[in-house]
Amino acid sequence: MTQLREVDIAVVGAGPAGLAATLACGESGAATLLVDYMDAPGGQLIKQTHKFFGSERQFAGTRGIQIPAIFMERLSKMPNVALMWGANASGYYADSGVLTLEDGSKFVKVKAKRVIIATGAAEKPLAFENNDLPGVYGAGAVQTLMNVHGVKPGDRVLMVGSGNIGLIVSYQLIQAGVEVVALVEAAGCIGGYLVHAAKLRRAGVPILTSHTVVRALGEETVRGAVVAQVDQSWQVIPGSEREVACDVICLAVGLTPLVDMMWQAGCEMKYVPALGGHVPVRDENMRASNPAVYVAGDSGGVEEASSAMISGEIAGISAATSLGFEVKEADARLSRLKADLAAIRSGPTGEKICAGIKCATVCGGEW
Amino acid sequence: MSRNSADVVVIGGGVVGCAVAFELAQRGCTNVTLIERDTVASGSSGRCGAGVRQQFGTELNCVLAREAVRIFERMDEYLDYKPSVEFRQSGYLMLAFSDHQWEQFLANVALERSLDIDVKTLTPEEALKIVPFLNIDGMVGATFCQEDGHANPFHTTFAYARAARRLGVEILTHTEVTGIEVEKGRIRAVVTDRGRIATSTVVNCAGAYSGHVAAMAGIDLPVWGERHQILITEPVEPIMGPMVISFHHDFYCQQVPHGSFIMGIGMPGEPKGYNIHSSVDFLEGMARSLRQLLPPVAQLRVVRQWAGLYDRSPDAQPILGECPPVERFFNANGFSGHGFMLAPIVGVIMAELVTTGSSSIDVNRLDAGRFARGELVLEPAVVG
Amino acid sequence: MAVREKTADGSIVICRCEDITLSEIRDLIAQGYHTIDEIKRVSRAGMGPCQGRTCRQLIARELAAALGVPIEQVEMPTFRPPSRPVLLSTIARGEADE
Amino acid sequence: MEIALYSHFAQGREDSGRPLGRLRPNVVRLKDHPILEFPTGREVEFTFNGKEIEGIEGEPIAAALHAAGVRILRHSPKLGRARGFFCAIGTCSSCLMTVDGVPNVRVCTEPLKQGMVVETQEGHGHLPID
Repeated sequence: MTQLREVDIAVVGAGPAGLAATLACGESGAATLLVDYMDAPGGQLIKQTHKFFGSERQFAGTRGIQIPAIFMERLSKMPNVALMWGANASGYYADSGVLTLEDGSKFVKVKAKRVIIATGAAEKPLAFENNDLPGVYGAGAVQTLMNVHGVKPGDRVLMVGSGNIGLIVSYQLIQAGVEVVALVEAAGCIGGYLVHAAKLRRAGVPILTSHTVVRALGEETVRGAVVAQVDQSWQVIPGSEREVACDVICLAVGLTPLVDMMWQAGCEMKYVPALGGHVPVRDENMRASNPAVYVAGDSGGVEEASSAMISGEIAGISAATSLGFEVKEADARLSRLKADLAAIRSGPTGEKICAGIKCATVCGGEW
Repeated sequence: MSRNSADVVVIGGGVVGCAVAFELAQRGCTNVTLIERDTVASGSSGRCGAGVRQQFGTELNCVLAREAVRIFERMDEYLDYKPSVEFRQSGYLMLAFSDHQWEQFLANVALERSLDIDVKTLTPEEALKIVPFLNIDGMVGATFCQEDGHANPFHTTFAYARAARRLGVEILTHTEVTGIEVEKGRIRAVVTDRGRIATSTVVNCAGAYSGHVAAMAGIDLPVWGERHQILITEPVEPIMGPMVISFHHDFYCQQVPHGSFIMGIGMPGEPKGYNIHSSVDFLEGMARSLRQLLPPVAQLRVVRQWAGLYDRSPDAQPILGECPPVERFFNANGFSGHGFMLAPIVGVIMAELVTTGSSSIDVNRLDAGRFARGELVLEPAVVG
Repeated sequence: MAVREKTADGSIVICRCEDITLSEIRDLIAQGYHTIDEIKRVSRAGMGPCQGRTCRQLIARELAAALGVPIEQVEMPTFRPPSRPVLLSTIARGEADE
Repeated sequence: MEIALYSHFAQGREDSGRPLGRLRPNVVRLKDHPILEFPTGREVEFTFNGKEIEGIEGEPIAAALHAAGVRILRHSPKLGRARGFFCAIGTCSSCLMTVDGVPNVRVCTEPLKQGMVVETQEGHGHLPID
């Protein structure tokens, strides 16, 4: 039988939330293991070339891709923190508290007293004709291909969705010398920050609101697309169909939290549209209904990298203190972090998120 | 719930309950209400490996299994079901790894042949002709019956449910039985969380929960839940026909028509209970047994693992028939892992018993009273 | 009419792993399969290597529309281990070397 | 605001020099990027359906194929529909190919090695049982 490794806290996912959670756990002295299936830490950060804004504590002025190194510099000096890259968390068995990790050749079992799940989010699917044609990609896939592996996704891209991701990936495509033929947005207005949208307009990208993609054209690969105007309830207005020349249809119609580990852990789940889909119900300290499980970052509800780092730190502090580890002025730090989170969420798009978080939080804030 | 009374109330929407309801309606008893707590086939029927075999060690089990296969062979037409229940007779290959086991196999084969079930005995080398990548180290011999096979458990259960509905059976899903009213040994009604149904007859097909249901009628029925875990791999083009079973390793594995492999092992010391979570011990044990017995199949990826409940009885044999002291309280449970394969014939037998009081195949020895009388039925050919 | 190449047949694919289209899903809902689990069992949608990550959301939306209920009320199936397919030989090997 | 119409584009009128009626994928590797630097590992050769292709050691096989203009990675088992790169995080079944004889390999996360034999997978793929 494979021998069983024992840790106090296992953190699944080394994106902004997982890195922040691991740092907080590491500082408390808890034996902590951070795992990620990618070969390097950072998660969504390694695809974010733009500069962060917000308070200095949230790395304002730093580009996303530089942030992992800042965390790693401190984590690598903590003897009680172990890091495993290229290790996929394949299962969490609530009955035994065992987390299984695999990298294609080895299968590792870890018994953790607490698990912090920070597995992020992924593109929402979109149903349109021929939506499975090669050339239809999620925005994350386009970013991975382009920013991580340095391969141009195509020559002419139709971007679907005007949230921050749709806007930012469009700009990254232009930076890489790829033409963004058009950006369609089914809603009547642009979803993301207008500063990003302005950059696209200056680059000559037509942004069509109240439009969506209805059909991908091409026999076996994308050769074009049919876009059409839609009314407020997103029904296509007959006769408004138009064909667009493109070899990539990039879907950026929103992210949905990756929560299969929470389902496996038997956590109470709830569908909260404002947070992107099903999320674990949690208390104010990010603890899920399964007392051994904490949630952090986008997997608890899709927000931004800066909020992910804060919820990660909250989860890390809470998980460590729940095991009796000493965290210097834990209460003061927690209340300041919650205030920072409230500040980020107070922005224009924050209203819906605040309502969503409230809906996903157990009433009274404690289990 | 459109009716508040029924001639018969069937409790449990698995393959057994749906088969019983259909066969009752076939015999003109159409005022039947079937109650299912969740959805049809959401219990063990939708979680089992769905093998269908005739290779058993007692006469009664062989006869029941043989008659069930006869029905499976024409089920799509019998139940007028499209697309198909996907019954495929690709055989069962039963492996013996000790002389003692081999002697038992030979006795079984003699019994099976006497009941005209066509079973062959094979040397390990002959077994290799059927499954070329089988590891025959330590194998003494094998038995093979081509007529045994596999069906799609979901389609089979849905086929019976849809056919029963067509004949007038009312199927209430998302409805839980909360009580059974009994007065002076006679059933008055079945009470559910969505209303009361007056009836004089209940057929208890609640699988692992049959003991709970019987208790509602004041009956002490020794049936309990026992977790059995299972996994499925990614699909590949067909390379293995039969179900491969080794009692010695408590192991079974089959490539189903979809191309994926379904497999399971018994877990020693599994406690009584209703826990159907998966465990990593099962995953490891399964992977090791598979690597030993069918090495190339270990090059496949597991896509999903889950668990279901055997409805265990003390002698791992079915409990069929009326259950004194309560009149017209019929049991069809306790199958201990063979409910799916026997369901077609159990449906017929229970419908006969309910409508006529006797059945074409005598199942008196499988009554619930046998435990009190100490007349347990011992069946050697069972996976752990 | 501008000459244009042949294009794929316009199917809307809901489950990429098991090749289930939107019209098949709608037929099943019309036949009375009103939960994701039932649709999964009868059509295999959601049983593929991705465990329904894509199709469960699209099916939930279709069910909500067909039954006239908000998506919150559509009962979601659970996720089972493993989160991604794993080689059985890897599991059998555990931490040992080759 | 003029969007290049599909038919207009496909006729090759849009870009001079493009053969009429065919969109030839001239996807190239990004060399210079204002912010990012890209992996510069060892160049390796591998075959795709028998054709010799170059890629960078350790990058996902899908990235190397994409850079070489390959879009179709498999055809789906039931409907035979073309499938290619999609989720990039190794959870979907869109990029399953046969690599060195082993079927159902996720090439979007499988690192490329020298001399790999990569084949489009038709349907379920064949498990080697010798």
